[in-house]
Amino acid sequence: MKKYWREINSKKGGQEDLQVAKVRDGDNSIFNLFSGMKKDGSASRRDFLKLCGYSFAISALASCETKVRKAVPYVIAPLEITPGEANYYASSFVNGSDYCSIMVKTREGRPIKIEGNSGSGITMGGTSARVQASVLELYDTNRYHGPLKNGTPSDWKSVDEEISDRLKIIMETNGKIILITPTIFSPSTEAVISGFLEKFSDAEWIQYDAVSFSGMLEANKLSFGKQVIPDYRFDKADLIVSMGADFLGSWLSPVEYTKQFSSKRDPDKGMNYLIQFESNQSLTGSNADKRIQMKPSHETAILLNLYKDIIASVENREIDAPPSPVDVSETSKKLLASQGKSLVISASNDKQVQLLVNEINKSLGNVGQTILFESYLRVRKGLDENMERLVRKMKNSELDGLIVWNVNPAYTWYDREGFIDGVKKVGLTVSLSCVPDETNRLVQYICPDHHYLESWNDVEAKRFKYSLMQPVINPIYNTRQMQDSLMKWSGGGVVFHDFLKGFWGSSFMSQQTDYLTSDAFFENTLQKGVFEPAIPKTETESVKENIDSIPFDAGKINHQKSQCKVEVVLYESIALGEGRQGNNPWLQELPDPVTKICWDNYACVSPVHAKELGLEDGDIISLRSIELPVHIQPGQAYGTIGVALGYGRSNCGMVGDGTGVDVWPMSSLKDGNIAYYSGIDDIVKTGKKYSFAQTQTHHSMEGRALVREAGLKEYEKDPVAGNELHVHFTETARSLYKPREYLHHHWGMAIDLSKCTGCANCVIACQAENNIPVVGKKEVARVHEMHWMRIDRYYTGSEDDPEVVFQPVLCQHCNNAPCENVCPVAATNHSSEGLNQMVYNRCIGTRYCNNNCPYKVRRFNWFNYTEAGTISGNLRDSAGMTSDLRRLVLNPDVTVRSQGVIEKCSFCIQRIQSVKLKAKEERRAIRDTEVQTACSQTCPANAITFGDMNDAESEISRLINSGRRYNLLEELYTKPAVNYLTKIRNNKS
Amino acid sequence: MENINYISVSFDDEIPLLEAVGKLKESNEKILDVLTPFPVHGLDRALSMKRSRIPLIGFIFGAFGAIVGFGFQTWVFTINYPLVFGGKPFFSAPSFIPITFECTVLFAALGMVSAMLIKSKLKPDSKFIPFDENITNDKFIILISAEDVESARNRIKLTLSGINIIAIK
Amino acid sequence: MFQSPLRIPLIKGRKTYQSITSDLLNPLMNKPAKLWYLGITLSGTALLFGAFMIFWTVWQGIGTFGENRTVGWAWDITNFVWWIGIGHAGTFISAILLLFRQKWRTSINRSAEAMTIFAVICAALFPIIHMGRALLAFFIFPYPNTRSLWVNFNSPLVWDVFAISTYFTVSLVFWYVGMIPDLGTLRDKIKKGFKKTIYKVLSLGWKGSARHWHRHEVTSILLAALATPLVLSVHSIVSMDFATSVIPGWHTTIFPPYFVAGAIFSGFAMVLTLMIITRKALKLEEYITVSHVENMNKILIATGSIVGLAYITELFISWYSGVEYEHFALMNRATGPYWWAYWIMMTCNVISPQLLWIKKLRTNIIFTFFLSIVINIGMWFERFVIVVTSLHRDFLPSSWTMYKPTIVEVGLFVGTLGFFFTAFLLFVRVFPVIAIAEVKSVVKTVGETHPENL
Amino acid sequence: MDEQFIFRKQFRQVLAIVIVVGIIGSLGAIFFSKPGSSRIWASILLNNQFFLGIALGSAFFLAVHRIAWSGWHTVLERIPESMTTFIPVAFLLMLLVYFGMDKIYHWSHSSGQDAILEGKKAWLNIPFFFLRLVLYFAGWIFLIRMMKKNSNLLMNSGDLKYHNRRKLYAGLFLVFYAVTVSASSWDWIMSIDAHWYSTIFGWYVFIGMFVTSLAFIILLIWFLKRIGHLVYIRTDHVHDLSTLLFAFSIFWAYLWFSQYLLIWYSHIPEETTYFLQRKENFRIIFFVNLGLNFVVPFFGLIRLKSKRQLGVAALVAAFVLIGHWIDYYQMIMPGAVGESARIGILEICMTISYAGLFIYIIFNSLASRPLVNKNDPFLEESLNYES
Repeated sequence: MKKYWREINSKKGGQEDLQVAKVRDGDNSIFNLFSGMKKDGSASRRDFLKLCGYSFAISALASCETKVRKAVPYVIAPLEITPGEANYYASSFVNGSDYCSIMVKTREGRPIKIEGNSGSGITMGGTSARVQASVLELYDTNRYHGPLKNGTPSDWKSVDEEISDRLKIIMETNGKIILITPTIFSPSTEAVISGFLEKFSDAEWIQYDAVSFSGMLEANKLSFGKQVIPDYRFDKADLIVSMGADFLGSWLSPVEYTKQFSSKRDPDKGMNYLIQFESNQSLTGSNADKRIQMKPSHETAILLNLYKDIIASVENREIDAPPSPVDVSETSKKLLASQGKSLVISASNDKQVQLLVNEINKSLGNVGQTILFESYLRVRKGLDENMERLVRKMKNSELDGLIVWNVNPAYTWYDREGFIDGVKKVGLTVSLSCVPDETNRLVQYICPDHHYLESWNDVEAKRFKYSLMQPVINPIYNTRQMQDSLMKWSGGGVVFHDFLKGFWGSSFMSQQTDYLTSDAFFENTLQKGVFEPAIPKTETESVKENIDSIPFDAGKINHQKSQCKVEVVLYESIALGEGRQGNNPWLQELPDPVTKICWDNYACVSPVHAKELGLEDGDIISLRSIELPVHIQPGQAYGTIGVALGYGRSNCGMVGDGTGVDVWPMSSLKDGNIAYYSGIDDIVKTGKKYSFAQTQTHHSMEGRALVREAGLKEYEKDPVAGNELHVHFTETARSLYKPREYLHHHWGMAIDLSKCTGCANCVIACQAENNIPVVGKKEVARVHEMHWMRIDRYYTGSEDDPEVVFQPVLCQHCNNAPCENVCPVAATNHSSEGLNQMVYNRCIGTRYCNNNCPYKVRRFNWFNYTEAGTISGNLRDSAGMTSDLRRLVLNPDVTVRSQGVIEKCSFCIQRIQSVKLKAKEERRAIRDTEVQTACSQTCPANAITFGDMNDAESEISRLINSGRRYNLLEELYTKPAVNYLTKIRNNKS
Repeated sequence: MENINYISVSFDDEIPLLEAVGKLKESNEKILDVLTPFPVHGLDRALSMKRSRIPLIGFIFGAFGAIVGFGFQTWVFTINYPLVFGGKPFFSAPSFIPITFECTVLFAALGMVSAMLIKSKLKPDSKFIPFDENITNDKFIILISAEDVESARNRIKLTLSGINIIAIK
Repeated sequence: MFQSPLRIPLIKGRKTYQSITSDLLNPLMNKPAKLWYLGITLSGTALLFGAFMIFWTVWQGIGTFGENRTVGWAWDITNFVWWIGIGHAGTFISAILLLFRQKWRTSINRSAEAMTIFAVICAALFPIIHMGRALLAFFIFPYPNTRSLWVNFNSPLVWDVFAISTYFTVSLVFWYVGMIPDLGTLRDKIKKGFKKTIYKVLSLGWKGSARHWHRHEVTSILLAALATPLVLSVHSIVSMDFATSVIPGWHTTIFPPYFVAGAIFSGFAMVLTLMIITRKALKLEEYITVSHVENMNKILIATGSIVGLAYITELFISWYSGVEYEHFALMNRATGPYWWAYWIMMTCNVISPQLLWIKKLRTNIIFTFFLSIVINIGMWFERFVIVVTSLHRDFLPSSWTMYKPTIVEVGLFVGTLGFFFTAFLLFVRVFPVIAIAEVKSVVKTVGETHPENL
Repeated sequence: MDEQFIFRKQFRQVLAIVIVVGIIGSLGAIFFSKPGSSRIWASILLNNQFFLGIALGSAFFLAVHRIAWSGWHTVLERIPESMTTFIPVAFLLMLLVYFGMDKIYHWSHSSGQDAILEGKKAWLNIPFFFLRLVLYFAGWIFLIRMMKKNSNLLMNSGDLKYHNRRKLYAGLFLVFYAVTVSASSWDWIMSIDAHWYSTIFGWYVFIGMFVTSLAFIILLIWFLKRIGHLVYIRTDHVHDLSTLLFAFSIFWAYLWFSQYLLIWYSHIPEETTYFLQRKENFRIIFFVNLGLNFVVPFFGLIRLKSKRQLGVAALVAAFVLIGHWIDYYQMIMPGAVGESARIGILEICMTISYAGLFIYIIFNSLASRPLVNKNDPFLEESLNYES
């Protein structure tokens, strides 16, 4: 059971007792691990390896401790902190519209790792790569260190005075103030803002989403009478038709959707069917059972045809439709077959498209089944027309004050010149953002917000699903919460923390009955992180009443196709999204799940198209005078070019500035909403060449049985379908000598390839957990990347319409590990629990083990990436990861590896050991799934299972006895502890 | 050699030398030593030299090396610090063979060479004065023990008459 | 000893023991020629360049190499195996030819052994320098330490440590023991001075006693008998660095004997390269004759053909095995992105030595010199092909990648070449390049016109 | 120098009896103990391979000595030369295997289910198998015949051009043999375990052949000397032969170990299956093989004295011969016969009759010419040879 913690600084007597009582004597120290020590205190030799591992950990710990003091002075040692033990605090991740309920792991007062909060009804313990990486941003040296006035450091007092004065003047002269924020889905913040708006009665508040859903919001208002984004229930849909929506990767609430989607990808419990229409080869498209390529401008026509087929069948009514660019008959047939159990979604920001989608869903009876409104999604509320109006006003000098928080229109708005011009005409410009960006460059005052890990807040990402955000560290810099700033300027006397508590007391207390006092309610919610009361009856009925009364005329839909030959399709990359986290080296170095390129964006061109144009990988082309390198992407729709947004930042910090190309100017306003595609007539070859940092350059399995797959039909007939080789090998392979027995635990892992979506969350989780260095673009290009866990992606089938498979590969912890045999200095050997161990301080770096590893999962420290090298002055840290501050993110339980040693996945041995210690302390056996590796814990698809293979009752034992189980390269008889379950594709419905 | 009376007979080729040795042996002269610039084929037989026991020393050292090599590895892997490598048994004998072999050769080689140097009393000696500087060039010398140098010289001259001698001293 | 009339004399000219001594000591007694200074300048420069690259590698890390996640060894181990291969000819000539009583070896064994020792030093550098933490290279020795941790005796790299240090020691001892009588000659030839003292110490008081010669001969022949399997074992163990792995293209059982043949092949090529220069520069044409060259060329044909046979065996069995990885690995060698390396190897090692079947060519010094360099190149590529093309595309296509060397790797290689030639140039100034006593002992049987043999 | 071996009638009769007894014993064993046909055919293959190996090894012995300008061996070269005369007979006996193909080689009757065997079809099919077999023998017989013919011509005429021609054929033979010895061993032995492969296999078999022929030469010299022939073969020659036997027994062990170590180490099932079968079901044979072929010659011949004593050398040679028969046994039987393989009356009797035939043919050939080639340019050197 995890310990759910309250905030650090509150020291009310007695409250600490709520936390699990801890024994503070030696019993609880890590030294207890050396229980093998003899009575007289002399260590037996077998303790050596333990000792070297832990002596490193201890020294890392000690060195970090001094640094921590800078941030959290232990004048009086806080009771809840035991050096060497982690504390977990429930909180919430919010960045723009990204939301996740999380547990923050802290060590000695430093947040070092984010885990998902399994208590959350939304994200259910899952996280995304962006969430995992967000902890690093806390320690970003490029964050604002304090308030700035015209670019020069100032102090809060004078800044506050000046801004208050000027606001007062504006108010007195009836000037106009505008506050721009991203969509705010925090009830208390909404209250703070309305307080602010009340105070400055002429002030206006605009919520601006860089990747806008305003088309959908408007359409929903018309179709459902509610201008909200509904609660999509992928776990209730047997058939999903997605029009370009990358809902497993970046669309709306990917963590939640991945959880729901993968819960329907278990071949033993029935599988859903996903049809994806799209232009780019997205993560979701790569997981689709059927993927149909389309140009974005064809979407309307395709939907009209679908609608026509459905209406014809459901209502017996004929409507006109243009000829369909692709064959939709199968899709409509399937949709009609699963009425009320299907879900049609579209990523388009075109109101007309969304109207059509809504009508289709309505006709199929999906509304109320897979599309719900009682707990609608609150993370996107921005309407593009508001922003458009604002910019017009600014340009006309109608604005006197502009306050921005956490939005970056100077980078993301389609008419950025207009916005920049406009800002210059505004009298008072204030930014409350925490990190530098292109917009902040333009403003007079910067009053930096805390990082979310330093902040108080509450969240209501979905209606009636509340969660709390709490600081887990004292502010590192001289920053102040945005809410405090607003309250200060509007003259309120309270600090936001108190406001929040009061707000919860008054607003939500009544929705629960468990706690009698509002304090107890708040404290307990804080521990759990979430508060999800029952939804009032009145809410559930409201939509159904009025949907049928809304008229719809398909004839009015404009289905004009684009006349341009080529359409550029902008998308959010898995790692960077709209680019908010551009200064995060972990995310920059995360290979894109599909293209496997990191540190860049690029123009994805379909293979046929590339051949026609004579383009090769790495050729630089010019699209409307934006120069981009070409990446030939199998599965890219012919005639489309996919480019990721969020790159080419110019003011976000040393890591993000100048990586990739800024393509936001390619977005445009169409029918009042932003369109994320645009037709172009000409692709200009520049003749220049570019080389990518790509971690996988060969994309075919070469006919090798690496990822084994079968259709659901075949699987249901024979559970070993597609896995016949495994049967053959287990029957024939025998050992030349007595196989080693593992008497106590035998740790193992199972990876379900049917569930894995390839989202790469585990890669970052592993990086964060295990102190894996960032090596920078140049080094990745030299094939020196360090990730312990990688996701192999192979294409099968034709190049133009490939099927995609993902296979997470980490150290396989082979019982007969070829790497162990060849290490000359015994630096890698096998533990009695089946782990392939790596002793860093014994390693001399011959790389023999890596050569002899058939899986190539070992990583070598080619340079001094971590400051732990033996020679000074040779550090290669292109991303500033070794600055004193950034090093606070290091996990003290994991050795920082020095130059010249091999490293690799350890099955998170530090976690295993700590669970063992705990179980020993409590005199009990380890429970199944109690030990979780970083990857298994974080997987939003629940594709990774970790456990003790010796425990017959464990989940892992169940999985390895399944007919789908096989080992990678089992013909080598390495006998890995990592097992894969065959990928079952749904070829049934 | 200072205490022993001897006669030296020198030659400029090994054929008369061998002949002379044969004759001297026949006439029961006591040959102290024969000094040659290169190993003369058949000289050891002519001098009825006993075959050196260096091969035996080599064998003993080699056997010792083999036991040490194999034994040490076995001790380390099974008793002193057993570790699991690649699922192989602790006593992974085939793996021990290469090092055992190398130890055998190393011990045998060093043993034999040391034995040779010790037995021949060859050692670094900056004060060494050779018997004749041309022995290492083109001169062959027989040293014969003689109680009475003068009479022996004549006797030997007689014995070796007809053989191409450079000098008798 | 009786010699068949068919045999061609191996030592030309009218030689007496006296003239042999003076001929062979000539290079040591005179001032070096201009060419020698030019040579030592060139090789010394290369050596310094290499030394800087060593420093750079240790300082900056192995990232200065072009190696990567997938290709963990490349030029470093290629060079290692190449050098250790070259280091095999010396002992082969001294030991195996001694056992087979090939008298022609006496003219070349001394310098070939010297070459062996220098080559082994060059070779031994690479396993150390290729380590990520070269400063901790001593971990590889099983010495008692406070952690009571030994080494992994399963690892072929540990075998390598034993094999190479044994080989180096035994070669050095063999070389030195063989040289003691000649050091005696030098001691007696040099009239006075510091040099004389040095040779006095080094010659261990050698006096040429029949009993000493007997022991010396017995020891030499037994050392030869020991060194013969040692030669085999060293390159076999080096081959096991690869063959014990599971990597297709590395793991193949023919590797031990095939590497030994390859080593002798490359070693002889290097001996030829050096001897052809040496005989010219030191005017030893009468001692190192065309017959020597021809004999060595015959060994080149033999070993080259064995190597060729091994290549073909590997290729055939990779197909025959029916294992897709094996099959792919060999096809990838011949037709993959490194096809050129494979075909350079094939041309230089298998096809070009076949020209030596022609007597005219194998007795042509210029051609032989040229060919010996071709073979040296070919054998370097053989190791490159084995190391790199097997690794760069192994089991999981996701990890496939390419390898490109950097200036640092090239520099290290050039540096060892520099060391090798510097050492050899110094050697010819300090020690007799031909075993004087041994030549004297065979001059009557294999010499052309010894006065006694007329 | 015109010493002639006379193949006396008693010898002929004794050998004939040996052959007949062997045949009768084999037939008896077949009828009474019903050993299963794969055991019979495998025994035939085993003996074919064993005696052919001795003959081929002696051809190699001759060729390599000639091409290396060796002088010492000339006095004894008639012995290996007559041993090669068995090869045509071996050819006929090898053709017999056709009738037992399906009993020995399971690839010859695979049903097409086995993907790996299907992949090898291009090589492992019956017509091509016999085409290769004929090619190997044709090459061997032709080249050996030419060597022998030129030897005879040299003896009769004393013209050195025959010596040179003999050398040329020796070179050609070596090239041809190098390729075919590997290929034939893959065909005849390795393909029994049709899934298994080892690149060193051909060389391993080849060294086995060479060692057996050395052993047989020593035994023949011992025998001929005992009946008063070959007085000019002295201790020095014996010493060299024993040294070769000693050295190549070690070399054989080296190849054995290379193969075993690499397979044991990498531990890949498709390779280890070979040794698994041998270590589990043929445990004694597995170790006896090593003992007879490595331990006995190593310790038996390590001393200089024992190398120079023909009696000791002959004793060791006899053990080595048995050892290599067992080596072939463990190569062939586990795959061809399986667990039911054993060394029974059948195997022993069959080997006896083969041995009788082999010796009969050798003696016949030996008797046809003088025991020494008096015109050999190296004869004088050989007679004066000192080791």
